[in-house]
Amino acid sequence: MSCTTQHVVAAMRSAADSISEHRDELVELDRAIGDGDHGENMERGFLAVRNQLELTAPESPAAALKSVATSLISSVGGASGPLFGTAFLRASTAVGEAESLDGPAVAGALRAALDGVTARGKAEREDKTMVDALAPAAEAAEAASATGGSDPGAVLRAAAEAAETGARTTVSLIAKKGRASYLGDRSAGHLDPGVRSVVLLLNAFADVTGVE
Amino acid sequence: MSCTTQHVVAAMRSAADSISEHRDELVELDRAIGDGDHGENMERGFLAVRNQLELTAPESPAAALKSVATSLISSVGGASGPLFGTAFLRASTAVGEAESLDGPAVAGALRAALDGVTARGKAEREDKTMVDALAPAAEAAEAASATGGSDPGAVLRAAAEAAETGARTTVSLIAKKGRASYLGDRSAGHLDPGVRSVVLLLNAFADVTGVE
Amino acid sequence: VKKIINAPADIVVDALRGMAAAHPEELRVQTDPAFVARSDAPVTDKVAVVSGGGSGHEPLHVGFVGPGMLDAAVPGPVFTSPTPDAVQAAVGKADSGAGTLLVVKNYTGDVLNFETAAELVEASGVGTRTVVVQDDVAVQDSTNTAGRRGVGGTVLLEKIVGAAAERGDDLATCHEIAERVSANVRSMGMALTAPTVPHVGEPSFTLADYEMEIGIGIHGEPGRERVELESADRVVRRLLDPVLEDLPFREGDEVLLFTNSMGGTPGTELYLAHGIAERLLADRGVRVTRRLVGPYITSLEMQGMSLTLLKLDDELRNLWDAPVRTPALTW
Amino acid sequence: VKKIINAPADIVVDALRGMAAAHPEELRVQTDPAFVARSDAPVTDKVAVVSGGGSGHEPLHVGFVGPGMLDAAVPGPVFTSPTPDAVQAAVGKADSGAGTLLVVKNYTGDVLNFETAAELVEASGVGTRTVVVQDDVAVQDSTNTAGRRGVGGTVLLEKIVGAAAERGDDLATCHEIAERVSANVRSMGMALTAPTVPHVGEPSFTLADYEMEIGIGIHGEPGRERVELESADRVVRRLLDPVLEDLPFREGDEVLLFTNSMGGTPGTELYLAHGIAERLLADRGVRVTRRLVGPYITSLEMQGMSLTLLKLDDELRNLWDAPVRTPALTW
Ligand SMILES: Nc1ncnc2c1ncn2[C@@H]1O[C@H](COP(=O)(O)OP(=O)(O)O)[C@@H](O)[C@H]1O
Ligand SMILES: Nc1ncnc2c1ncn2[C@@H]1O[C@H](COP(=O)(O)OP(=O)(O)O)[C@@H](O)[C@H]1O
Ligand SMILES: [Mg+2]
Ligand SMILES: [Mg+2]
Ligand SMILES: [Mg+2]
Ligand SMILES: [Mg+2]
Repeated sequence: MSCTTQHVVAAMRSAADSISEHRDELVELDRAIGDGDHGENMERGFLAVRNQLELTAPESPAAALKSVATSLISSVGGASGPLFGTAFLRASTAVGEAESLDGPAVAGALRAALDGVTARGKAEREDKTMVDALAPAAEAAEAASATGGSDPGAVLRAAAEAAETGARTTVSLIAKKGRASYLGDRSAGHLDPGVRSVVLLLNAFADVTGVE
Repeated sequence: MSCTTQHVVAAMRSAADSISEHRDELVELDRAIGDGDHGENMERGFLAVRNQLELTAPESPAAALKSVATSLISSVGGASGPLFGTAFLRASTAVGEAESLDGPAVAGALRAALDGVTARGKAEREDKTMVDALAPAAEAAEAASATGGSDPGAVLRAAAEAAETGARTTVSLIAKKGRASYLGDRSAGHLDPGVRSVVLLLNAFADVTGVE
Repeated sequence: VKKIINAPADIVVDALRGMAAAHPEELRVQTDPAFVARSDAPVTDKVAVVSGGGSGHEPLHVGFVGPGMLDAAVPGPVFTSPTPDAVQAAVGKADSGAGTLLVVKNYTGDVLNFETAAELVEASGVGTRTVVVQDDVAVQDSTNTAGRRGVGGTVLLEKIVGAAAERGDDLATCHEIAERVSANVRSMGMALTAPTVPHVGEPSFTLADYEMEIGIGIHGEPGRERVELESADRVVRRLLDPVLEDLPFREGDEVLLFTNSMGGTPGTELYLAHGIAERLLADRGVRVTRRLVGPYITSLEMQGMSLTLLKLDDELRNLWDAPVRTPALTW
Repeated sequence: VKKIINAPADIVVDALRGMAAAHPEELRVQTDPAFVARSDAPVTDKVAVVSGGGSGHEPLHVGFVGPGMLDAAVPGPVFTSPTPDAVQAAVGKADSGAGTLLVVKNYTGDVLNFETAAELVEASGVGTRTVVVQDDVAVQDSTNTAGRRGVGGTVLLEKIVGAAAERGDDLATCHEIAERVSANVRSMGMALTAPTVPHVGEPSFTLADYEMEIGIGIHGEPGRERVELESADRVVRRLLDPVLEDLPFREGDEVLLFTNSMGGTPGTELYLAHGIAERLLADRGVRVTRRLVGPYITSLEMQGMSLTLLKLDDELRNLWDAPVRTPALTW
């Protein structure tokens, strides 16, 4: 399988659909331990992503990822906007000039995305943030591509599954970053909204890249 | 039976007790078609009445009634303060120098009270105000004292009963005066709070004057 | 009851103490009987403008005491007109010998208590005039009701006549100006939720999630009708159209538009509604030259709004623009 | 949902239109990207003071735009930090060449978006400094959280540094003054009811009739603890004591006391609470020389209050006293 510019664009459209479908769920998660806007923010952001990708058909995976980044940065706002924006921006840089992304390239993009998020947001694992899905995802992607997997679809699938597992572990955590951290131990027992978004995105990417 | 200064003072104490007992009922009646303060206003007022009567032991029925009037005027506020205040003030003037009130004197006092209320408030019968209890009361008092009833207790009893009957007729009325009139036909189906106060007062007076 | 209070019976005195502490140089606060006066009252040779009414509508009236507006304000218990002795005390502090204009909102209690107060005050040698504010168009039939309520127009009247007094107009002139404002101002309000009176402990009426009350007053009584929630566009029209038709305000008229929060409605919604009203007025060729937006005459925590239109002329506009320095309005 | 709005997605733009209509001479309002600037911006040779954040806290920040306070304010969607491009546009309108001070409330989103905006703006040749407001003492552990929230202190800081900029202080000095305010201001808030975010449609959290939330922020998130309703005397102590202990404020200190309504709490309750706070401070020998009482940094229709104390020195007091002319604060 390959992951060309078209696949990246299709993955983003699929992500936008998934985010919209789950908008209310994301709002509700954020209402419990935040301020209730995460679903609204992400839906607005991915609507902008979809529109911009149609308007200016990107000519490479890097261009597509950069388009996603700038759309998110200028439309999401809140904490998730800059963080997801940086994630896609770093991913864009990491994939360089490649016209098609293989397994290692995808793993490299996820690692770069994670590095961007932790560089800006300073969160560590178990702080109960999107890092708790993104870090396992990056690691699983690297492991999958190392063990001879140059199939981007398989790497993304491994990443998505690791993200799901990571997300579930956050439920019992006490938040140490982000708005939920103001709640102290009252944040325990709830799924972090940003973590859920990462899972939705990775699943959408994996679904699209998994088919030819 | 007689109605001396002591009886008047006792009647006012009894009225104060009754108003306090029925404070919540008066508040609730006023909440439905007004602003919810009538019970609070009357309780505050009759507390002041009681205190003032103890402080300055009046020397005549007129003095006692005047004390009640000034206490109410300076502590009740709202619409009911000036109106009940004027009622007692006019009653005070009407009973003159008498040291003991007979039936006709009581009837005269009620008539004067009514005249004061209608002069200031300009309400007529069936406007759904205290007048709808006070007017029948005055008429019944006059009828009772005319037919050879110089017994103040009997006259007050007749007045109280007529007030009760008059009060019941207000339930279906649409208010044309007072705060309830802003509601238009939505005021129908509710008992007017001021009318209820008149009934409580007259009943208290009748109870006290009915015993020796 | 969900309020930041101690004993309900002490609310007014407790709040007055807070006002006194917050404005120690500007206000003279008395608690028994209760009134708030400008610290420099009586102001020599100036007509005193005095108002009052039940508490619960803050900043009306106590928040409007100061140069350019009220010389004194008399707060009764929550939603209850103050008694004549309190008004008399306030006038005693405020009157300089030039006479006192009493601004009275048209409610039976306010009218009767201020009437008696005026008699007492006149008997003691102070000249008075009274203006009764009755700008609420929600009460349509004046003959078979207690008459139109005094609502948002009260704020505008107090500012304008306060400026007239401040510039030295005599009592008759101040009264004339007050009557002119009263004759040219109209209002209408609506509510999303009812207030809760502290000593009552429950809401004054109950609206479902999908309902709103049109034609409310400021004392928590129900309005003229209960209807389903509508968009802001429609809500504003429900308030503006009756106001426009009543005076009537005509194309080419110059107006002050006052968009008021009933207490619990946030600034975003208020400005949003104000914008709609401005657009509708522009559509009708009614020229808005002055505005006031905010919570100025409230009903405890009621969520809702009211619109007030005052037809302006040059003099009224200038009086509106004149300096004012009070807790709630300063420019 | 019980609000006076049209479509939830249009709230900010609709409210901005209303602000533009209400203050046509004083403000320049842009809707895409959204920001509000003083109509005379950029002001020659003056440092520009620019802030912003999610909507829903009005009048913060858009209501504080004008001479003596903010040159521009950037409103994001309700409770959502604005994006860097909007901040950049606002700075573009406000900066005169003398540099721009960005006032940022300490929330992850606000910090990150303004950080990016500062980079963009610097890259285009505008000198910037950033001050982060983090006055909320409810968040006790800075290490294991996103840090202390920027709440009531933001209002005081914007006024004071706005005055410094207005009198001609350069960027470094303005920044210094801002940091001094930030270092000397502390706040704490509580809520009786939660707000309802328009696009969510239900309250952000639910309190029973007998419960209150202590240590809330301004975005409708739950606080540190939920306790039974108490008297105002006790509520004020729950807010004041942690604030006093934190700086700490000591006997003999001079302070500005800011008693803030979270949006839905009426004036009577606010002044009542303010009076209690003044009395408690007097008991402790802390001298209150300046006050601010009202709804200045809100959370939609939330019923509740916050207390803010700023330790004053002569310079800060003078800057507080300096003239200001904005929709929400004028003197
Ligand atoms: N410092 C951080 N590092 C990584 N992720 C973070 C950080 N702070 C917040 N987040 C993520 O952002 C999400 C909240 O996003 P959102 O609700 O859109 O923004 P806001 O908190 O400003 O309202 C959280 O669920 C969390 O996953
Ligand atoms: N014009 C009037 N004439 C006679 N009684 C009146 C008039 N207006 C009001 N009332 C009486 O006053 C009562 C309300 O009193 P209260 O609630 O204490 O005052 P307010 O209406 O000012 O809140 C009504 O129930 C009615 O009986
Ligand atoms: Mg959020
Ligand atoms: Mg009443
Ligand atoms: Mg009343
Ligand atoms: Mg947010």
